[in-house]
Amino acid sequence: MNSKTKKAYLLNAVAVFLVYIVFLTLIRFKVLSNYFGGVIILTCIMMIMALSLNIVAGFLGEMALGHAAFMAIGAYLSGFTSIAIMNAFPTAPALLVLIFSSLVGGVAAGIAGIAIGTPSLRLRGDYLGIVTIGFGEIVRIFFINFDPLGGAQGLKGIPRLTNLSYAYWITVLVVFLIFTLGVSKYGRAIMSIREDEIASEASGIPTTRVKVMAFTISSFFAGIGGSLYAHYQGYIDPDKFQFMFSIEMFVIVVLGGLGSLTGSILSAIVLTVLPELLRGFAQYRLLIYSLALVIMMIFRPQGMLGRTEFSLYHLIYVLTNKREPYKKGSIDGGKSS
Amino acid sequence: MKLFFQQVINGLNSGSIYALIAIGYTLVYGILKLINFAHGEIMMFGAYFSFIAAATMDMPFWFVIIFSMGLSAILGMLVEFVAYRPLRQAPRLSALITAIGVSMFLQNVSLMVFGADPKVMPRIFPNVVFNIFGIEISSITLITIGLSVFFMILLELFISHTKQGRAMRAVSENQDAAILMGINVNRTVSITFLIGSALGALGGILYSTAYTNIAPTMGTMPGLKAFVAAVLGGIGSVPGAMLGGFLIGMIENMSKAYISTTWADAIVFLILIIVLLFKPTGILGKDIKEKV
Amino acid sequence: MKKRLALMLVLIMVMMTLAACGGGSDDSSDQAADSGDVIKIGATGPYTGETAMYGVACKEGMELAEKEINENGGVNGKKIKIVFYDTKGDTTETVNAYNRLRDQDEVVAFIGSVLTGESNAIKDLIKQDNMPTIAPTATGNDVTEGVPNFFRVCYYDNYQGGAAANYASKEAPEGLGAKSAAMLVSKGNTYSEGLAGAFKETFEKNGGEVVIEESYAKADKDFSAQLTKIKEANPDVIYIPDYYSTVGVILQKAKDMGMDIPCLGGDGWDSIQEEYADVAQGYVFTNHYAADSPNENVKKFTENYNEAYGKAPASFSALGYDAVYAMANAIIEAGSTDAQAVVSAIQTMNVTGITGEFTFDEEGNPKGKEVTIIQVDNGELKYVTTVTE
Amino acid sequence: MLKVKDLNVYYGKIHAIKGIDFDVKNGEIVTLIGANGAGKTTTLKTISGILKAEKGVISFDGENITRIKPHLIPDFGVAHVPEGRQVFAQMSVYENLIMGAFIRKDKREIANDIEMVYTYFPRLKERHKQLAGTLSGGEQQMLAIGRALMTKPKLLLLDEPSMGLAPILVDEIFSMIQTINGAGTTILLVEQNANKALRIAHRGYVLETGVIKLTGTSEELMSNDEVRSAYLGG
Amino acid sequence: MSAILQAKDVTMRFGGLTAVENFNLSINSDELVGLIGPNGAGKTTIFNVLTGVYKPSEGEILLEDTLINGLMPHEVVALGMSRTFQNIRLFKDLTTIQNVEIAYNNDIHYQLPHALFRTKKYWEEEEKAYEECKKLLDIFDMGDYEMTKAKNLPYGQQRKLEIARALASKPKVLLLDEPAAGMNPKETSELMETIHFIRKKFNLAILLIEHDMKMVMGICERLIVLDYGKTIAAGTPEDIRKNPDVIRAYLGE
Repeated sequence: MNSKTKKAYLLNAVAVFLVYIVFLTLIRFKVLSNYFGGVIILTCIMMIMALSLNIVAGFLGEMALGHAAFMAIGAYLSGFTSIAIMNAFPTAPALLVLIFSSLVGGVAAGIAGIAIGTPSLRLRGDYLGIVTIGFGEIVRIFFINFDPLGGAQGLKGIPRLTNLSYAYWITVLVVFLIFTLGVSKYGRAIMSIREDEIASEASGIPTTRVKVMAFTISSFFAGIGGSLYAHYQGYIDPDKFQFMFSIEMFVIVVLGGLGSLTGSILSAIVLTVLPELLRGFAQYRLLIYSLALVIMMIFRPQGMLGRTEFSLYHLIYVLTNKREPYKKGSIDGGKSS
Repeated sequence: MKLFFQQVINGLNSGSIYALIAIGYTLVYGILKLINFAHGEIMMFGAYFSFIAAATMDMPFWFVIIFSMGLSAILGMLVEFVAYRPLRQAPRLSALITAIGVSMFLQNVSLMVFGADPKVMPRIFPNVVFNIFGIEISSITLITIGLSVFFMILLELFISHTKQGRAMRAVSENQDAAILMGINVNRTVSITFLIGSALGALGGILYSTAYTNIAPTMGTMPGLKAFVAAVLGGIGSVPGAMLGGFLIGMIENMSKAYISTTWADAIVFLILIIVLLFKPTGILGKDIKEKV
Repeated sequence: MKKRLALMLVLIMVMMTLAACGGGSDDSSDQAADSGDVIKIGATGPYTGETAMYGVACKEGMELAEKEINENGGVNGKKIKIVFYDTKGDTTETVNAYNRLRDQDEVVAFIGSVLTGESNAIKDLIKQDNMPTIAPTATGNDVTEGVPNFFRVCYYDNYQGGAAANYASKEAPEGLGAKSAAMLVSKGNTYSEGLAGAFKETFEKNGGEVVIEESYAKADKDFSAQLTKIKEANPDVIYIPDYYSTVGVILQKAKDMGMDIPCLGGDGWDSIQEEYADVAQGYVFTNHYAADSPNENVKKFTENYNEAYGKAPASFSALGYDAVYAMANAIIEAGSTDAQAVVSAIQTMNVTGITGEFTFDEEGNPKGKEVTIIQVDNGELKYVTTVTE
Repeated sequence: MLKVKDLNVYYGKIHAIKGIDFDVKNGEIVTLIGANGAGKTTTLKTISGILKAEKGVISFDGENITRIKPHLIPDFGVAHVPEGRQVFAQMSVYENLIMGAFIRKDKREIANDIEMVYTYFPRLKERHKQLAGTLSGGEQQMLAIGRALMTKPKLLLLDEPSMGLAPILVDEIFSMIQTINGAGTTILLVEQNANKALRIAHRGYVLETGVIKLTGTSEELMSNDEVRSAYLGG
Repeated sequence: MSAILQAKDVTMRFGGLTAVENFNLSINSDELVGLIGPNGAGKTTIFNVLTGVYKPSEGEILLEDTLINGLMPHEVVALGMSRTFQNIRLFKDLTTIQNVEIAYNNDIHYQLPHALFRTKKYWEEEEKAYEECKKLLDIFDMGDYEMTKAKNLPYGQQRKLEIARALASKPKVLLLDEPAAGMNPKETSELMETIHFIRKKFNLAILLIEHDMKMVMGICERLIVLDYGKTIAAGTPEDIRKNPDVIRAYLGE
């Protein structure tokens, strides 16, 4: 780690911490209401979903339209786990229960990712897209018909363990992990498949294994997102995880820029907050939202950030009129919130 | 046995509607490599147009059909012109997102214009139930199947025997080369949307006639299933879309009749996944191996 | 070309935004200034999306009540103002909307949500905030259970399903005299499954037999497979507990297939007479009230509603209307908008509404509410009788 | 016949063609030679309207065709055989040729012209029912040229017809180009293989990074030292 | 001198079509062998069979006495054989250095947790990989382009980058598929020098497909001529030039 990267890391850590403090103070002193707190939590969850989807959609370059299914698996299993834990040990510390059940949900979603990824990753492009849609629907229909987890009525009584702090820091951790994945030999291997699968294989990358790995990691984090969601809502039902929800996540990723993690973050914020801002417009809300989507795509078809990453370190350098720092790789170690 | 044949008829009925809608997906995909998510909404508008023609203007049924197909065709072309054409050179996924946006937009426009309560499609064909060897077939089923097959044959003739049809094939194969032959790509794309949307509208009319209900969200599910049908048959292939449509209709009805009504959709998707795993480009899709 | 086009789209959007601002007088944000003389009540429901028709019907009833109350001097000298937020039928949206009502709009009471799933999603929050809440139309069995400040004006599914079964079993003319029944249920739909379950239990307790039970998925429009099977089983009555938009399609299909088995439904059938009069001719269903009731209140309500919206009210509208009045009366009785006072007032109040006279039991459900049996007759809904569970 | 004046073309942000002038006279074979990325293909694409000229005039038979839409260019009598052949892979050889005659309405003559293409390239006749995608590279090149001839062009633009072909096939294609030219079609040939191209061409232009460096008759260019060292490997 | 790469009676069929028939090859560890023949003769198919893209219908392929038929391409790479492609296949949207680093991946020794949590090992290994790949680029005079996206490189540089990438996996045998395609004579002669240089520097055996006769004749020690999947001649460039079968099928005149 050279001094520049160190500085960038430190800068980002400070920024992440500052943002947290600012939000916390604003909410503590009632400048921002709990409603905003809820929106922030949801934004965090959508960030996790978008970033995890970006591993498959952006890094690997595959059209994955069944992300809601992995979220559902994570949500249901983690919810079920924490209900069981809370029944057995009513005094168990919230954070521990949340982390444990999130891991259960994440692992379950990851296993589902292996199960669906191994056979279907032989397909490419739109065909993979349609298989993932199919998988998503099958998972949803399964939960409708599976009564031990509430069936169509949904799973009620999940402890509401997700609060702003937990959501924020878990998101920061997930963002960090996905960033570090991107700038490692694993990330490069995944991206090489996106660029040219045949050349990647010919360069010694075991493409099938790497693809399944990417799919699994992506589903794992989706499961974590699902767990946060379940513990925020306290109630989940299969209807939430419809095909359109997967599409919404995909829209976030493409709008942010495929393969750009900071783009996904930005876009998750915009697309979660925008409908809330438009809430006052009553029935015009979705009309404006959909039109905004079309216009944004026409103006910036490559997404808000394209494939580049926003780097705070870089920005400060440019703002202070110094020479641009040396930047290695298209994905930098920088992250921001 | 009687029950089985009854279910076959049911399957053919819904299958022919899926097939009509699937053609629209397949045509557009063939030419622009775009999954036109808004196609289900075009179908929905087709149903509303026919509702307006039949319920408020009291037109004869052939006019209802022409009126609705015509308006929907214009709507389809308009969507292409406004939302897809500016993105012709953009990454394909961006166009896909635009299509999703257009789909949401149209759905909400229809919600505002036509209201949330479902409308009931008046019967534009007389309904008579025929009893053939104990199997009951309603005239609506016969008309649905008949009209679908008629238009599918018409389309096949158009594509293989007319100049414009050949132009469509050429553009879907190689756009650059097609331009060099003097083919107007923009016009060809417009015509593709025209045909696809008109057939989608017909699907909407028949769908709403058979199932009586018209609502702003009615396009979503049949749209998705028709898209599945197009992929199952081999997206880009017109005969594939027809075959896929009938297959999906049949699978759906048979699983409802003999396996489980609530798992029927899951079974449809499962079969799709299995078919794709063994034949990655769909049943009639052409295997194009990437050259190394 | 591209730029010009996009510019055009932007323009359309701006225009729409302006139209929305100008037209949306029922919006909350711009009225925050005069919140001092206004009592704000929150409401959520699906005003867009697949279930929009129920949300909109309920909203219309609520708006009528709001208008009437304000014209008659308001509540405790203040006008009431209902802030509506759309949920698309989505649970996350419901949570957001509820949070926003509580924190941004600072509503003192809440009416909602329209759907059972939505109501379940915010149940914990309602309890935690001790928000005085009346659900107008969420009929799911345990929606209000365990939340002392959560009430509803509609009866719950088991209650209604049981009443339907009792009516089916009773000999004519008090009932249908059915010995065997078929059920056609929307799988994955809490409402439909709840009603069906209760119907089956009571019907079999009464000595009948449910000979065939078919189901369909929520978005299904093609019921030929199921109806073909039911026709084979030939029961005395078919119980179809679902909303009228789906039921109409089922009945139409049944008629097309030449079936003539009588069908029985629940309150979701309300409005069926408008579009499906001929296919539903002669069938009966359980409902919250009868529009042709000689009751003065009901008459007035139907007239006013017709005047305001140019159509007959649906039962969801009546329930929304009752919920608003119940909440307004509770605030009057409490003499303040203090949450606990309002809740106590609701607990002890007598409701005389369009949908019946009742009090609330300890679970927040209406007590002593009768189930009205309605028959579809030549495009009109006719009062038949009332039954209890 | 074809006159290009002060042509400037941008490829995105890259200034690919920086003000070139050249002309092709009736009946000639003119070749544009140059290294990869010199702008040869860009020039051809601009003539056939696929790329837009930022500045400059392209006139054909006295008419200004600079701003004509690409699908209308064949009407003027300009046919373009693109780099990489671009045949319709899922159509038969015969259908490909029919597509070539898309802008024409004279059915009988179309049939005659197909026969004419078959006499130029007998191999195509043998395979007239075969799907074009299954043809070998050389046969596809023949088909691409044959398809372009079906538009009845006065001017044929050929983009790298020898690319990726075995030496023996290259010779065959080049002699066919001479035959076609002999039958009255003017040819603008873009080639990597400068040696072969100059051997059949009347005149040539040397393009280097978007600028015309040299021009002259084939003999002059072949004997030019610069050209010899850079392009003829000599 | 032992053979490093051997193909024994390799036959490749697609459906009914025989693309390659009874192909035999034996390359010594420092040889440079050329593979020529008309289009569609099966040259690239042979490359694909050798590198594991296709599994041969019959015959054996040995890389240093290891039987490699049926191995996946990446396994073949790991055993020491890498290749370039006829139509350049770079990772277009990645930088030049990333292109090389990807092929170097097998020599970067850390596990997923190291990467995710940025341990010391991660930094050391990444640093080492960067240095090595940079060195490789410098050999091709491309060090200045390390941050350029591959798609923005000039054509000739792209060809070179592909070779550099193939070298990053430390092969013992390098297969080059038409490396001079699309180059002018000057560039081609530079490329010839580069090939000579890397061959010495890395001690490689090279198998080359090329149409440019001048280049082939100039640098190859032996040639194999294919036509319709069959080997019609093999020998030194001098012999091949005079071989009547080759002249008829391929060279012409």
